[in-house]
Amino acid sequence: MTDVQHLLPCPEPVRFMDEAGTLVPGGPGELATERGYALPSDDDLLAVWRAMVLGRRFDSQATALTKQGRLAVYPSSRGQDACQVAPVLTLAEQDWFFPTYRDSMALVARGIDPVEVLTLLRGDWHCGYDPVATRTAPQCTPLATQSVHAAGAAYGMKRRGNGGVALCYIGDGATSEGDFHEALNFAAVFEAPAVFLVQNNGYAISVPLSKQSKAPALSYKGVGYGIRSEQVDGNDPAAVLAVTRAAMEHARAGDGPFLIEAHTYRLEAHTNADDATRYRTKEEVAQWQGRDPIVRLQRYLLDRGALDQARVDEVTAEGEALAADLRARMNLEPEVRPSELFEHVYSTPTPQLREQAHMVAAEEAQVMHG
Amino acid sequence: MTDVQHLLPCPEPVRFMDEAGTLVPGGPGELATERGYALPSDDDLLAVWRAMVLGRRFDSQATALTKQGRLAVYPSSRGQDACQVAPVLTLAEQDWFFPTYRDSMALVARGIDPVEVLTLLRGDWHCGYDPVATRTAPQCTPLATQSVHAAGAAYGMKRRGNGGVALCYIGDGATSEGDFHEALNFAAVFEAPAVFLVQNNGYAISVPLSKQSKAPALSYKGVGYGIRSEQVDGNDPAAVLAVTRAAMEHARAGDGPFLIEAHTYRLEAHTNADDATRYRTKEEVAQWQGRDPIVRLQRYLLDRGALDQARVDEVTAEGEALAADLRARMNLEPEVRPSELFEHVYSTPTPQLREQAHMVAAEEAQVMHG
Amino acid sequence: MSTTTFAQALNRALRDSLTDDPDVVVLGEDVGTLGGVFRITDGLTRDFGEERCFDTPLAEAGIAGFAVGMAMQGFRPVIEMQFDAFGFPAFEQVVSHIAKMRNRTRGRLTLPLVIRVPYAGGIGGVEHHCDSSEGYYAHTPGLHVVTPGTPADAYSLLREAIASPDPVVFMEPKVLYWSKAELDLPATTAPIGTAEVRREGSDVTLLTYGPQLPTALKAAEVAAAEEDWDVEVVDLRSIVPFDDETVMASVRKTGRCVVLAEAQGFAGVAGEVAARVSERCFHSLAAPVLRVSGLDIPYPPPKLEHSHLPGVDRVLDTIGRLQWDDEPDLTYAGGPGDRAEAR
Amino acid sequence: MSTTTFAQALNRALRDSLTDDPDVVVLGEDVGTLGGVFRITDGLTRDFGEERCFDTPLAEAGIAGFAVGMAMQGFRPVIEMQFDAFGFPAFEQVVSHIAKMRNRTRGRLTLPLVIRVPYAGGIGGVEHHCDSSEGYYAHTPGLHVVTPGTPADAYSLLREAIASPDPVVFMEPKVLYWSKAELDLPATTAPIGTAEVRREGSDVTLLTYGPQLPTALKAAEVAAAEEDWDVEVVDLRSIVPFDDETVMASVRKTGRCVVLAEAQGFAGVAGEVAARVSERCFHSLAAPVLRVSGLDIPYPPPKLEHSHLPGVDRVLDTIGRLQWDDEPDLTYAGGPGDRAEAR
Ligand SMILES: Cc1ncc(C[n+]2csc(CCOP(=O)(O)OP(=O)(O)O)c2C)c(N)n1
Ligand SMILES: Cc1ncc(C[n+]2csc(CCOP(=O)(O)OP(=O)(O)O)c2C)c(N)n1
Ligand SMILES: [Mg+2]
Ligand SMILES: [Mg+2]
Repeated sequence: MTDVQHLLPCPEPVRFMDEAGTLVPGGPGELATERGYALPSDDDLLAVWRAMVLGRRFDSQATALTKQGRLAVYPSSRGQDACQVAPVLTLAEQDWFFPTYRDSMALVARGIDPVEVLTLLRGDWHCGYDPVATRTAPQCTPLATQSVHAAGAAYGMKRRGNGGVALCYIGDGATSEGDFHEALNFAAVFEAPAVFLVQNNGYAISVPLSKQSKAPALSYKGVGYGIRSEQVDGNDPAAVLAVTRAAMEHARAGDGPFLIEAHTYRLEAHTNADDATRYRTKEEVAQWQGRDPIVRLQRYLLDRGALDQARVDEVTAEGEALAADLRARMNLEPEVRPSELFEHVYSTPTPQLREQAHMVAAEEAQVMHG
Repeated sequence: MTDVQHLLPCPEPVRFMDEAGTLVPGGPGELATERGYALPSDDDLLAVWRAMVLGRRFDSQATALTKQGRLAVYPSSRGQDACQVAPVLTLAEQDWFFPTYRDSMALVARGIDPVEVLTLLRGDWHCGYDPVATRTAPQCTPLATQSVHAAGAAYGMKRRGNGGVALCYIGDGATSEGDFHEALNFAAVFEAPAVFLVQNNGYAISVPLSKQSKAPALSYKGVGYGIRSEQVDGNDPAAVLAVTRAAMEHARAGDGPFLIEAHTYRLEAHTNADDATRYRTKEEVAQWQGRDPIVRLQRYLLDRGALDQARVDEVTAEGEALAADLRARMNLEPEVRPSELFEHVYSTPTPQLREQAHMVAAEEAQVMHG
Repeated sequence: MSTTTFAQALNRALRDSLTDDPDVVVLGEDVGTLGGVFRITDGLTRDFGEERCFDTPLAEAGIAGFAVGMAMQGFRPVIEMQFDAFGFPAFEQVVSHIAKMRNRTRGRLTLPLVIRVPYAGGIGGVEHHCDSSEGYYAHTPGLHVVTPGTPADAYSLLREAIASPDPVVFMEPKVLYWSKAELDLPATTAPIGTAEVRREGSDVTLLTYGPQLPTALKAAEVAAAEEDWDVEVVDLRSIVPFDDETVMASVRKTGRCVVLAEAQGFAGVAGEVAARVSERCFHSLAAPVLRVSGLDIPYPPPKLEHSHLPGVDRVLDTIGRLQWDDEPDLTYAGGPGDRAEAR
Repeated sequence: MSTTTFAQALNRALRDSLTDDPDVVVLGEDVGTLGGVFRITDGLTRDFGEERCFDTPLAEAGIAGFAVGMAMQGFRPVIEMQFDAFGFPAFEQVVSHIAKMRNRTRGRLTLPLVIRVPYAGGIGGVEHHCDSSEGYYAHTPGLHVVTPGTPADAYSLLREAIASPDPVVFMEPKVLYWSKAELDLPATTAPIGTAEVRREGSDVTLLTYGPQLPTALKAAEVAAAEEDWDVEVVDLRSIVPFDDETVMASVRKTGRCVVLAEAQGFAGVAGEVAARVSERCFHSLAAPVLRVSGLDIPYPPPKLEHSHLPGVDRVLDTIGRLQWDDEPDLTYAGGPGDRAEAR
């Protein structure tokens, strides 16, 4: 007789604190403890809180930059702040991170220069940061494709024996792609140290989860691969941190991959170019505004006395400085060189590319001198 | 709290009779009854038995034809006979069937002319039968791709309101493909009347299931799509029939798709061109030979007095006649026309194809007259 | 006559097809409530109901394969691949099934479906949103590949594609979505398989399609005004089937030919067109057939796309190089020494 | 010297690469215990262990994407797509990532991986087992596309491909797997990016690659014996990069050119080659560049593949049509009336 209970997620999202930042007694909170998730320490939660405050400031600055024409487009993750930053803070030196197009806040939490994060969207190059130096794959646009890379990288790290884990983000919509299935399966078969975190924000652009999947919850997909799974209240920073930490430890210990579904919501439209009023109501948005992860954690920490107004002001100021620096640097027109178009396609340009580079150079010269 | 029990398969494969054709008391047999699967009537089992005997005779004849060079290649399904024929016999007039390259026996059970079944492998054309007239999609070679067609066709039938169900076969290896995932998800989301039957024969060519998946069983994949699932002893014809029938009824009643995993084994190599000794032991094969679905059901029916030797001889003779007819017709060199190459690519050949048809015709004429 | 955008013409074509044929269904990512990210399916769900225009899960192979299954039941699915590069996950379904099902089954199982692909760049889009993928489809026997360049063609060709018994890959140049024409709909233009002379000329034939049609027309104007070259502009409209007759007639008349296409140049449609013209008009040609294509690089970031996209200047330069030298592009390739070094 | 088959040469190349570089790993469907359905990886798991050569789950996008991830960790994966058409599920990974990762990251993240694709037909294979897919890859900037035609090249080019810092699509003509040569390994032939003159000649250049190389050489022999045409046969070996120098030098010498490729002709590699030659050798050409390609149809069933595959006769016919008419293929296309009717 097969027993699969250990692979199934908690029947309700793991949660430590409610929307008012009060610890939930019994119910899911108890379940969480039963399943071995420990309420994180104040210090850890303070770090998460700070990263969320900075992340959100970055995010709102980026949205503002679209209005000034400094960014072609920007997909905000406002509201998903807990998912954006908490898991990233669990990463160790050697771990790799696989973000999607939406996860700019997460990249900032990872310590990547915000200007480099925004290179893609400013349009001066594709990926602005060094993936090898930062152990962070380029933000991935083709949905779910990065999940297979994460499986391979995780297996590669296992082979290298360096103790590294691959943390892969993916959206609820993207779980419908075949690549997600193949990634989970490869990770499981090769017992790869990979953690897949589904940010279930309820929508894929305009398509609601109800048209995306009939699963009891997306986290129930894990059992079909023999992967341990969990679901978590994605707007409870403590729960997200605790579950991700457990998942990372599970993977790091050689127990194979882990799938987490974090229930959350994006408060902004899909991107600045999207009109979210076409597919969701103001009431729905307002309801989720009331579940703000920053407000929640801040209240919890203030209530406990782990945080005071002085520190809040300090971090707020830090956020303003970050935004000001970002604005200043993004307002400089980036230098672009047409000749660079030919430099990275291959390690050595083909004769065909050299001819084309000559052509473009000649045209440039003509424009300059003609 | 989410309860998913109704979506999970039986923790052991559903089974009515053991390898000796004796009804299993308690254990999985009891579980089967609990889950609402009824032991099929003698008449139904006699029909399955006859179709298996004929199917296997067809199968061995096809293998023989490869040795005589009449077929380019043939993938035998010997040993999977119960899976090949029982589900097909549950199909109603309006239902569609989506077979793979291995399911030639199933096509014969469906009533398709064996010569038309073998057209692909003889090499005179691709699909030899009329898919619309037979409500049977062409045998599908690109793995798992047919499963998405089945989902679409099932939804199409639902839209037509004709009560039709799509029955889709797929191998254990093919469940790793992204298309399988997308098919299950589409079928679930559109509540399409589709039954997916995984013939888990333990191997994908040489790759054993243990390298294909770490799932507790492949049938545990269903819950991740909100699809009801079951696993069955694929060499117990009664269990295969009962479970498939229940699944078809579930789908036909508008309760959405159903996933069945049938545990079985192919006794022959992957195809006649394959050398199975490279990846599996004689002992393993011998063990499965002892689980022969035909022997099992025949013994059960003989023991009950539902079958007698006269009927066995009759059906054996029927099989011989089928084989003789197949041999005779396959020994005729099929007529092929190069000009046909251009006739079906588009409803009206493009000017480009007309030019090419002229060229080929001129070449043919040259060969004829020159 | 009223002003109609390319996007509106497409929307109207979908509407009229949905109205005329109850078997037509429109499906894809965000095509329902949202009306598509480019609003091409705007209002269809509202006006025709969820059954006729609906959102699917986010999986392109699934969308294509699901459409195959629906077509097996007599529907005429029109599917949208949200952007060019997002059609690639469906490649196997397109190449191994959609293109081959009719042939495989001797014409018994036909797949009258349309794959709409917003394609190519020029809109400042980031990676994966500006690929020119028509070459992949054109190289796949069994598909029709059609690409309108005007609002009238957008309407007429899409209606014809939906009515076609064969699968049609319908390539929509994103950069033209907002282009306009004075136009009364419904309108019927020349059928799939025919090219159209958009501007008559006598000195050189400029062959183009889709996103580069405006560039071609602009270049012809400038050429007439500044260089006194009389350029004939031919819009292919349909890549498969290909209108050899119109194309060759034009080149035989002018004696010179430039092929203009936005896609990366190597082994794509522009190469085919140039090869065909060179094969078939050899003795009419006063100069080699030259190509102006996108560079053989991944589509560049927005701030560099102008260097990649064929522009009027590049077209004029190329026409100017329709000299009678043997090595027409040495100007740019450098001397032979330089080329040897490149190796 | 010992007799070595093409398949053995490939196996030896894998072995030597595995021996020389501990970062090389071989993965794919059935490449482990079985040694691959064509036995190209025969014995590798036995001799190098499961860690160096291993089976994967059955999912080609997964294989390609997993290889990307491993390459990110410094491995050099060599993946096998079991047959040409089974590479299509991986198309998105190949086009959107493998081809673009280096460029996307300004050269910081390179993917030194090899995609082995047994391709093309002539082996009596059923549907989906004989596709010529090189055109799709060649049209994708960022990939090298290499295809050996001899056992020596099979060895040398595969070793070079595995050692390359860039992704290489390594197209193996299935029909040549059992071809033989007297050969001592290791052997080093000319590098990727160079074409090879396989037979010198003065009347016409026959450009070909991969599965059609034997046809080309045979045709050249027959042409010499029966028609007194002295045919120069050039084996491209590498489609991307393309060796313009060798190719153009040959055509400028002979003044005539036929391009021979097995793939469906429309918008593929043959078109590119013909277009390039026509562009670059215009004034050296005494006749139009003609193509002998596979027909523009889905790969036919075994009993009809001979009508599809370019054969010696079709090549000779085509050389024979290197006349000086303007419409070289009217012989087959019928009169103009007929062509009009085809419309
Ligand atoms: C393969 C692919 N198909 C389509 C798209 C277009 N697209 C971009 S984002 C998006 C929705 C993604 O939804 P989800 O995965 O839930 O992530 P979210 O945007 O909510 O973070 C779509 C359809 C894409 N980027 N890649
Ligand atoms: C997309 C695709 N990849 C690879 C193949 C080659 N291939 C044919 S059968 C097979 C194994 C299939 O195994 P399974 O799904 O278990 O079915 P079985 O052969 O056991 O019936 C493989 C790899 C294929 N046909 N299609
Ligand atoms: Mg989402
Ligand atoms: Mg199997």
